[in-house]
Amino acid sequence: MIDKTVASAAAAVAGIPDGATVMIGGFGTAGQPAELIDALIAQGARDLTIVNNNAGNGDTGLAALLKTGRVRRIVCSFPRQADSQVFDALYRSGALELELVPQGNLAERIRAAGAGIGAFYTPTGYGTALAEGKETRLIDGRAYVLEYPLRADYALIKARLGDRWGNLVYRKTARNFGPIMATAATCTIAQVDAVVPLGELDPEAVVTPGIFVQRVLAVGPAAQAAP
Amino acid sequence: MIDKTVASAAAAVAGIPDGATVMIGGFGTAGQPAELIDALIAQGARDLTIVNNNAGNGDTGLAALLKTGRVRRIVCSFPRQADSQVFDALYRSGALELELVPQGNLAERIRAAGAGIGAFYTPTGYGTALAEGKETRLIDGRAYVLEYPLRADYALIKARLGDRWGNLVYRKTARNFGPIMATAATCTIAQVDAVVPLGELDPEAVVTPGIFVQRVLAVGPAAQAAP
Amino acid sequence: MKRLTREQMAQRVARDIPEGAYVNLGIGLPTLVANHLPAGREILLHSENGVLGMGPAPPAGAEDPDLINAGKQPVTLRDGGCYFHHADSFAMMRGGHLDICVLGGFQVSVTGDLANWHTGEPDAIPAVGGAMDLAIGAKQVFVMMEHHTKQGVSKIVGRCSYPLTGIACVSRIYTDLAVLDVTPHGLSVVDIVDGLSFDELQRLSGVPLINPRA
Amino acid sequence: MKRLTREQMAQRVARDIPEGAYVNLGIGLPTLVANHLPAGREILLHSENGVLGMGPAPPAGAEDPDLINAGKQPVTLRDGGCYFHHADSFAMMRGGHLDICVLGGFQVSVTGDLANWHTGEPDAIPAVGGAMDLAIGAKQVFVMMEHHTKQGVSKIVGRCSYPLTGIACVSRIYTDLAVLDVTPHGLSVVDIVDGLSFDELQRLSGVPLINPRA
Repeated sequence: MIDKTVASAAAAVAGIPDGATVMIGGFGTAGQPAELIDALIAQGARDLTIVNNNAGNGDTGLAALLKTGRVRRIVCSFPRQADSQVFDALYRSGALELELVPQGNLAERIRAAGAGIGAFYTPTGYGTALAEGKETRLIDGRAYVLEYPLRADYALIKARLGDRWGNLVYRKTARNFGPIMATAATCTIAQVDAVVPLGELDPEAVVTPGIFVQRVLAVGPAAQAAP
Repeated sequence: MIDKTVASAAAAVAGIPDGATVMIGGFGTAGQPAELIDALIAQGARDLTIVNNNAGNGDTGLAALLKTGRVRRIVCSFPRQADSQVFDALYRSGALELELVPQGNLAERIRAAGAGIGAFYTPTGYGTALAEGKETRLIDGRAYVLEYPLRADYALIKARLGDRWGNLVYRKTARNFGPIMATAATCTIAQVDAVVPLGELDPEAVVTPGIFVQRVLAVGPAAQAAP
Repeated sequence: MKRLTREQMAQRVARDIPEGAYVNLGIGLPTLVANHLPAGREILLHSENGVLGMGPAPPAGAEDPDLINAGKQPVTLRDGGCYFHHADSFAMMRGGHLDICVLGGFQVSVTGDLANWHTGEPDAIPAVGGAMDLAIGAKQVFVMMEHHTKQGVSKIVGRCSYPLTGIACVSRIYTDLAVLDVTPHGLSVVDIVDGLSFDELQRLSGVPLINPRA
Repeated sequence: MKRLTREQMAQRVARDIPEGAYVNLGIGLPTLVANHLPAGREILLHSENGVLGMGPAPPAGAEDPDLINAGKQPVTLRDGGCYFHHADSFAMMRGGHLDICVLGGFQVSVTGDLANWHTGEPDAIPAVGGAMDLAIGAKQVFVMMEHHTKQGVSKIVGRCSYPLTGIACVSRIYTDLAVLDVTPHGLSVVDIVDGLSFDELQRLSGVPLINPRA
C-alpha cells in the first residue's frame, strides 16, 4: 500500500543534505509551510539555496531560517518588504547571495523544470538590468530573453488537505507557488491541515496530483489560523 | 453586467471568417463540442485551419466539418484511426494539408501561445522526422528542438458547467485540450451542459477562469450522454 | 491650479476602466483605484498571487491570512471569482489577457519606457515582484504617479535614468497634473487639471508634449 | 521452444512493475499489461488524455464516453485518481515524473533507438500521438513487441530502418522470446523463454547479444 504520510515534522525533512536547493512555498506568509521550515531549522542542514517569492517576514518562518546563517543563496522576486529586516541585514553584510528574478519568470522557470522544458523565450525583463548578459531573440517582431528551468532537490509546501497518495488541494491564495514547486523538486514535502481517506478529494478538483508529492505531514488545522 | 452567454448556436459561432484558424477541443469524441461544430458547418466559413488532437471520427462532428471541404489544413497528433475514413480520403486525394505534431508538443505549443512564451526547447521529437529542419540545441548535455506557439482566432470547446462570466468546469477526461485552447484563442466559445448562477462554481475548482472565455452556449445535458 | 490628491488621481483612473474589463492594480498608489470603481460597472480585479474577481477589504476581524492581494493586504472574493496557481496567474498576465494594469512609476519616458522597481542606488535592496510581467503583458499599461519628485523634478523624462522595468510598454500616464497618452509621435495631452494651461503644463514637464487641441 | 503469447508477454512485463510505480501503458499490446498487474500491488496508471489512477474497464452498460484512455476505450477511475488538462498531463510525462512507460515497437536498435509510429511507406497515413513524449519522458521505457516480423525478420536491429520515435530512449525490451536490457555495451539478456538457449536466441536476433551468465 502506498502511504506517503509521515509521522513527524522531523521525519518529513529527514535527509535534506548540506548544499541542497530547497524551494519553499508561500507568498509572504500565505502558504508558507511554517512547521516544515521550523523542522528544517531543527534538522540543521546548511549551505542551502532557497527559492521563494520573498525573503522572509518578521523573525519567524523563512526569516528565522535565514537568521540561522545556513542559507548561502536565495532566489526570489521580492525580498525587500516592510518586515524583511533579517534578510536586509544579511544582504547588506554580504553574507547572503541574492538572485533577483521577475516573479513571472520565477514561476515559469519553476514550471519549466517540472514540465521538461529545456529553456524558453520570455518577453519579461527584456532590455532591463535583470536580463543583462542573457541571450535574446526577436520572434515575430517582439524581443524575448532566454530563460532556463529552475529545479530543486526538495520543495517544502503547504496545502489544505492531502491523502496517502499525495494528492493535494489548497486554500484560497495560499495556493500560489505550491503546485508548481511540487513539480520541480526531486522530493516534495507537503504539510497539510489534515490527511483525508483516499477518494475523499474530488477528482475534478485535485490541484496537485500525488505523483508530484513524496511526503505528506498533517499538522492540524491550527496551522491555518496562525498569523 | 457582464453576460457572456449567447442564445443560440448560430450566435455562438457568428463572425468566424473564411481563412480563420479554429481550435476544436476533444480527444476523439470525448470533449468534442458537437453542437458548435454543427453550427460552424451551418455558418459556412471556409478555407479553415483546424487544430485538434485527431482528425475526426465516423461521419459526425469534426469528420462532418472536414467532409464539407471547407478545411484547408489540419494540425493534429493522431489523424489515423479506425474510423477516420473522411480524413483518410481527403488526405490521400491531396485536398487536405496535414501538420503532424507530437501530442505533447501540440499541447505545449498551445499553452505557450496562451502564456506569452515566444518559443521553447522541447526534448520531444529530437532526431526524428517530425523535427526535420527545426532548430536544435544541446542544453546540459540533452538535445532539444525549438518549437513555436500555436495560436488561434477561435477556439470551440466543450465543458460541463459555465457561468455568465465564462468560468468553466469540465467532466472527467473530456477536459483534455479545452482549458489550454481557451487560453490560446482570441475568441473562445464554450458549449456547456448548463449555465449556473454566478458564485455556484467552487472558486477552488474552477478550471478555466472566465477571462479566457468570450461566449458561453448552454446546450443541455443531452449533449453529454450523446455517443 | 490645484494638484490632484492621491484619491482624486485614483478616481480619474477609475473613470477610464470600462465595464467588463480585466484589471490588475499594482501595489501602492494604484491599489486606491479599487475604491473608486463605479458601482454600476462589473470590473474584474486580478491579483498576481492567484486570484481573479477580487472584492474589497473585509471588515475588521474578518481578515483571512490565506486571502490576500499582491500587496499582502487582506481582501475578499466576489461571487464568480476563482483561485489558481502562480504559473497560471502569470500566464494570464504575460499572455496578454488582462485589459489594463495600473502601475506606479518613478519615471516614464516620452517613448513609454517605464522605471518603477529600483532606484539604482548602490545600497538599495532591489525587489521587482510582478512589475516587469505586468509592464509587458497587459493590453494597456496605465502608469499613475505624481508629475514631479519631492525635489520638483519632472518624472516624465526623455530617457529614464532609473533602471528600466519595461521598454515602450506604457499606454497612458495619470499624474496629479494631467493625463497623457503615449503615441508614436510623443506624449499627447488628454486632459489637464483645472486652472492649468497647456503651456504651463509644458513648462512643468521634462519633455515636449503634444496639444491635440492646438 | 514455445513463444510467449501476447498475454504471457503482458504477464512478464507486469512482474517487473513495482509497488507504487507511476506507469503509462501505450495503446495496443501494452494495454494488456493492466490485466496482469499483481492484485497486491498499488500501481498508478496514467493516461495522456488527462487521468492518473485509472481503473479497469467498466462493466458492459456502465461505459462513460467522457472517461476513456489514450486508446479511446472506456475505463474507470480508482479512489485517489484525478483529472487534469492536456498540458499538465504531458508535463507529467515530459518532466520525467512517470516511472515506467510500456510502448509497442516496430524496431528497437542495439543502442535503444525506438521506431514505433510510422512504417514510412509513402501511402501510409502517419499518426504519432504521445509516443515521442513517452519515449523521452519516462524514467524507464519498456518496449513490448514480437521478436520477429510476420516475415520472420528480427525487429531488434543494428539501426532502425523505420522512422524513429526517439533516440537511445529504450531501457528494456520484452519479446515473445526474451527480455533484454539496453546497456552501454549492447543488449544484455535478462531471461529467455523456456527451451531456448542463448546461442539459439542469438541466431534468431539481428544483433550481437550479451550473455551476462557467460
